[in-house]
Amino acid sequence: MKFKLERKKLVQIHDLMVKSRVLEERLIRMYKQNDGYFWIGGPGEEAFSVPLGLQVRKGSGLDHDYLHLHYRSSPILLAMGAEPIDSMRQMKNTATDPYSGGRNFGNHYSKRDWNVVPVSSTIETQYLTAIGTAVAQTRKGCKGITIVNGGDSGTAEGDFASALVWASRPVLPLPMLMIVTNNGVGISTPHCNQFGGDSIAARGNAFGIKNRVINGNDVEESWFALEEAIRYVREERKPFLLEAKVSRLYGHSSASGANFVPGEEDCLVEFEKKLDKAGILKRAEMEKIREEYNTTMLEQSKQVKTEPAPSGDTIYDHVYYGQKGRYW
Amino acid sequence: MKFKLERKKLVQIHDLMVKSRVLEERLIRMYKQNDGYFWIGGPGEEAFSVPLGLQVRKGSGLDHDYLHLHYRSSPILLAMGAEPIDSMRQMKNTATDPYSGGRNFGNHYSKRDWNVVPVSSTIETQYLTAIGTAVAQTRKGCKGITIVNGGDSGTAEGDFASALVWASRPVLPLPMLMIVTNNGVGISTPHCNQFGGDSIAARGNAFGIKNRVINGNDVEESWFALEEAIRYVREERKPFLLEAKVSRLYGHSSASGANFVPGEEDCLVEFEKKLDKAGILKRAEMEKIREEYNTTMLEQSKQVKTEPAPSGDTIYDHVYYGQKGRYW
Amino acid sequence: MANMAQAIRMALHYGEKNLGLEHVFGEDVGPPLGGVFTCTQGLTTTWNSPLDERGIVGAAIGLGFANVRSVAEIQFCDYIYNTIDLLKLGGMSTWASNGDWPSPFTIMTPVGAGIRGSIYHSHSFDAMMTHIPGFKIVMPSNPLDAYGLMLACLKDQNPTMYLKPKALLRVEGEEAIPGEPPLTAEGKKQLKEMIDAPLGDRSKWKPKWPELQDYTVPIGEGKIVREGSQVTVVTYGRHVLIARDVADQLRQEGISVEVIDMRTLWPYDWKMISASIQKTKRVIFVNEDTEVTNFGEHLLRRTIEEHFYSLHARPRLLAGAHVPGIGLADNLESASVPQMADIANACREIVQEKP
Amino acid sequence: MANMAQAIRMALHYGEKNLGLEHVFGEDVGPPLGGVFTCTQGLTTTWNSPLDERGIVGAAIGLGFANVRSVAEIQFCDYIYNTIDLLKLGGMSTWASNGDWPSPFTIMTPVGAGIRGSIYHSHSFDAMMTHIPGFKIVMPSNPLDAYGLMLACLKDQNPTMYLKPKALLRVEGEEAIPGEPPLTAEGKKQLKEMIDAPLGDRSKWKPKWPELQDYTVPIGEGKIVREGSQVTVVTYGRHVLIARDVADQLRQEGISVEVIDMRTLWPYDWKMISASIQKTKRVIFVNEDTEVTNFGEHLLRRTIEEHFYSLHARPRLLAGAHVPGIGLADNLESASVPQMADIANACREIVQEKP
Ligand SMILES: Cc1ncc(C[n+]2csc(CCOP(=O)(O)OP(=O)(O)O)c2C)c(N)n1
Ligand SMILES: Cc1ncc(C[n+]2csc(CCOP(=O)(O)OP(=O)(O)O)c2C)c(N)n1
Ligand SMILES: [Mg+2]
Ligand SMILES: [Mg+2]
Repeated sequence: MKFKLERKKLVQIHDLMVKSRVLEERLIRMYKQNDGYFWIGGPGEEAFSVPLGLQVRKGSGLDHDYLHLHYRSSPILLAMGAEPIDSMRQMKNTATDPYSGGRNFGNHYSKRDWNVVPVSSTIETQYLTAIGTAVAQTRKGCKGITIVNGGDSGTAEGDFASALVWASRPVLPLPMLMIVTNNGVGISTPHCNQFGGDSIAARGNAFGIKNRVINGNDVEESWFALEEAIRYVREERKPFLLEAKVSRLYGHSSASGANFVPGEEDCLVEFEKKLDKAGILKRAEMEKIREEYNTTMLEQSKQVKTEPAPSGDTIYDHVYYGQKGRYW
Repeated sequence: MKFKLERKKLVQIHDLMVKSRVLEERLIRMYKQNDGYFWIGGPGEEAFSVPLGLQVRKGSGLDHDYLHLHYRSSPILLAMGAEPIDSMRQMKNTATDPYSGGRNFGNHYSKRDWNVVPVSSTIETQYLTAIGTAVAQTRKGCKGITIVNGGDSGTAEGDFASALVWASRPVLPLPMLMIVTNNGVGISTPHCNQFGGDSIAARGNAFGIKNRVINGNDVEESWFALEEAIRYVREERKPFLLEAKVSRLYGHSSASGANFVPGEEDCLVEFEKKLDKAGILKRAEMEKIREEYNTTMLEQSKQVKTEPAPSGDTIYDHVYYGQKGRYW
Repeated sequence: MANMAQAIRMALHYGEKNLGLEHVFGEDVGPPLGGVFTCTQGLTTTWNSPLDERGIVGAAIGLGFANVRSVAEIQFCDYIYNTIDLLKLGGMSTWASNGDWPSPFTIMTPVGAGIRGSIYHSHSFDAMMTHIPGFKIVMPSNPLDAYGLMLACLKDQNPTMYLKPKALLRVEGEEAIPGEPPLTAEGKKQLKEMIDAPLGDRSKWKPKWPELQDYTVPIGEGKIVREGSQVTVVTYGRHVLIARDVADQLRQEGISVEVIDMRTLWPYDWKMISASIQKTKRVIFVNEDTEVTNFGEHLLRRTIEEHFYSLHARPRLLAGAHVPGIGLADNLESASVPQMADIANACREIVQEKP
Repeated sequence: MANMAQAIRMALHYGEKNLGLEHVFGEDVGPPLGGVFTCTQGLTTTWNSPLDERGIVGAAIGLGFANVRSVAEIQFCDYIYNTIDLLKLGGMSTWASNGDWPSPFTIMTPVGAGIRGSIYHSHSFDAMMTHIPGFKIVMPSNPLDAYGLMLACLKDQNPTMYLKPKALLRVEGEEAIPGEPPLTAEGKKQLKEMIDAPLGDRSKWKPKWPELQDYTVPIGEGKIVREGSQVTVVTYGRHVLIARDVADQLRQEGISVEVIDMRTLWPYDWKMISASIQKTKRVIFVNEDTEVTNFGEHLLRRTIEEHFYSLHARPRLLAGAHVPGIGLADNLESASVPQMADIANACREIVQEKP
């Protein structure tokens, strides 16, 4: 087989996929060592989400892309340049956690500088808040788009359909890339028992929304599908619905043990096989990358343990913007 | 043109359509004469809804059809045998109102003997409660089905999509006839501005739900489409989505004046033309039917005015089943 | 002489012109109707949303993230109950991001009974809404406050909930909105001709707006509507007018009633309420939401916390009966929400009560 | 020695066998998981619903109309807030039809903090739920009550809301559920082997149910958990255990605390609460929902209505801080919901307070 992407890009993607995987494994370890109360994350979605993160028009305000993400989006954030240690801070709920100051579970990002709106645990509500930034981006000449992702089971919530309705209104089509990462299951419930029809993407048809199903375990298929979808949304200022089949490599969350689940396709393994075969990267090089990340992140996790916990008297801070302390 | 239905059925349908129209016009008059605070109803939906009411398997319990209706369903109820005077009682909010005891707006039916669940003003929630009776009717050997109707704009609520998801689950398909009466507008908002795609019915496709769009202003088209759909649901125990294009002849409700709106197709006028042409009923006969209903219903409306209002000390009655008076 | 619907419309117009208001939307909010209560007629940024409250609130939150000013309407608060999770979400974004994201957006919705609205056009929303942290919540009782509170919302960096007492939307003001035509019959007619959409075809109609001025009612400030010395009645929305009438009536019986219009439900003007209670030693909280887990119970609890030992009589709550809805028939509605006579009687009773 | 999760499971089994329970459903309620807290393992009528709370509650209401017994689960009460309109609807059908339709269905959902659940696994639902008319609302504090209250719900003709204090689901009972193995280490092990699903492949596993007996805790009956004479603490759910420990601890300081476990939140046992207040003249209401427009404020208001002139000290409410969520870090959670020391201190204070 031959890659279409150039070597540099492939190496970059691989690096970020490893970084992202190592981070998740570190977070799981932290959980198991009682340095965190709960783990949930994105191992198994790297082949799709790293290419996504790299293609985001990153920045703040309407001319950049807004991201309404769910709780498996670490590869997106790392590809955008987030620091692994910050994820560990959130895992350990330290006061230094830049995403929530120790208030929220891990993998609940929030970064205003990059238009990453606060991740909420509530399944599918991100498809509704996405409507708002996308409406804002219908402003004339605006270059940014709105990107939203979520799981397959969550599309049973009416909110997913609401987004289809709002995105495709003839009087105001929205520049919105709607992503569904379909891992075939929601916690313990298989997708195939719960959904009639062939694909989730096909729901776009009745609304005239362009849509497509892809293998999200394949880096290049993901890259180019995203490129096409993002270009379409950015230029046509119309919605696109992209369903990516992905894996869930460590089960749902720490509630189900957070152990590696054999039998699922591992996109990183597959990608490394191909890189090796194509002579882009050697096994040893790849091992080394992983080793290095392992070492740094282990150090970082130790560092995080030394950082302060938020204090109880801060609970009222920021109920309102700029407000601190009890206000009533 | 030639009718396919036999004369007796046509005459019966016509009679019920007139009855239903006269009732709505009477209710509007009552509203305008201050014998009621609010009018909303179904004039313009008779050609579709009378055939529906006549084909319902009427009765109580699982082996009969459950009806989860919205506020334009008077033709369905009259076709099932409801008494016009009872609608006037609800309009006048008398204690004798059998549907709500003077609590609810007119055209908010509820009749347990006939499996007509309480109509709620909340748009689209009926598609959710319908899931429940349909799940109940998956019981082995059960003959009843669940029928739900609602307007076109209301399908923007996620609840409509929820019903599609639940009705088409591979592990438990539901015997549910989902009807959308599409009058092209919601209060003041045209359908065509708000919805991409060609039809509402097509949303069924992505779920593998059989679906069809029909002209609900045509009696026979409605009759046979309903016959087919009901048979399918009853025998296959699977969902069917039927979209009927209908008219809204007196505007949205009394809030928009409740005046006749010219320009919309009037199914009763069309049907009478055809009946006349086909020699099924003569103009004079049809006039007479209308006259008679006019006279009786005028009398009934006078009767209703003499009936008692509910008393203030009953407000707590029936918060719980069988409970009367303040209970806490 | 603007009525409250006109006042809200003018405030939104002021917002479009001066405060960067960019989207006013909701069911039937745009042309031709301009809202089921005409509050959004003639504006330039209005549009009709799909019939989907969850989408509406979600869109409002998202617009807030984008820092694009919006006012979203829920047609009746009776139909807001499918969005409570979203209101919680909207109220939490700044806090959950530890202060990173401001979240400016306004939701407005008509509330309350008093118009024979039956089960689904009579709900109150103050109880549930005050239980949801993160919003500022206002509710005007007259056109001038309606104008000033809307401007306050439009200037705030936080989610704001603007409750419109629907029974008051047609009630005219006694105080001038800065810039509106004179408060005369002539001025009233003039305003109507300027900004009320005509009957019939409106496609070519454009409003002529008066030269409106900035006027803000600061969030968090109540108003003493009647001064009195023997009992404090604390209320908001349409019951302000009723309580005021009660005060005027009881004055003739020699009973002196102080009436406080809270105007802001959260965060509320405890200083004003507390000072009044300290003065009168007797307090009645009035609202029309159902009485169990009711916002008036919160106010009463706080009263007990701070004034238990100095009260001269048992503090009271007058609120709606704990029933699933307001029945349509006159007797049912009257028996379900506090009436003028109920408030008057409670005042008479409490001033006579001796510990 | 069953824990509360097992007790609920056994009650549902009893319901399937004896009370016509036909559908137990919700997200991950059926095999293989049997609920995120294992409350529905091994039952015969369980199934996994789509991930759609609105569909779940709608289905429950519809099953009620069909008079087919069901228990629907919302996985965490944190995710019930998108269904408030439906709960209102479910609570109103009998009333809106003027008594025509009974509406028997049960919704169960885990509530409360105490497990470091962060923002979306720590919510309480008692405030909002008690504001919604038409339901009967229960909340057990121990396995036996959990069993008896579930049977009561399954026998009721009305919508019932069964709140599961999630922090107590693994706590074992001190009183035997009629039919369960002996309350010994041996019996505990036996029960586990009989009704807990094994790890690994469960596809062939079937539980062996003990011969369970009918046992109902009537809806509306509270329970005095500790008798005392100086102060009454009224609470429910996990704070019953905390309050009980406080009572035991303060007894040693010579303070006599009466603890009432409400068990039913609506319609509640006012007779018991009122009698206790009459006796102790001092009362503290404790719950962990946020404190503004809180159910404890209702109870306090009623206390004021009926006992204002006979109380010996200011009645108190201890509840959660009015913040958008429970922060994850230890300090944040502890500062957000009432802790044992808070209750103990409030008791100490109130018994010393002199009017
Ligand atoms: C509104 C809501 N309901 C329920 C939950 C509990 N929950 C968390 S994740 C999850 C399953 C999600 O499945 P899917 O959408 O397929 O995403 P995946 O986790 O598989 O990526 C559920 C039910 C929630 N977080 N929010
Ligand atoms: C949940 C909810 N939102 C809003 C309303 C107010 N409302 C009543 S009817 C209506 C329009 C309905 O349009 P459509 O679904 O097309 O039905 P139609 O009236 O045209 O038959 C609206 C917005 C409501 N009753 N319920
Ligand atoms: Mg999934
Ligand atoms: Mg319509």
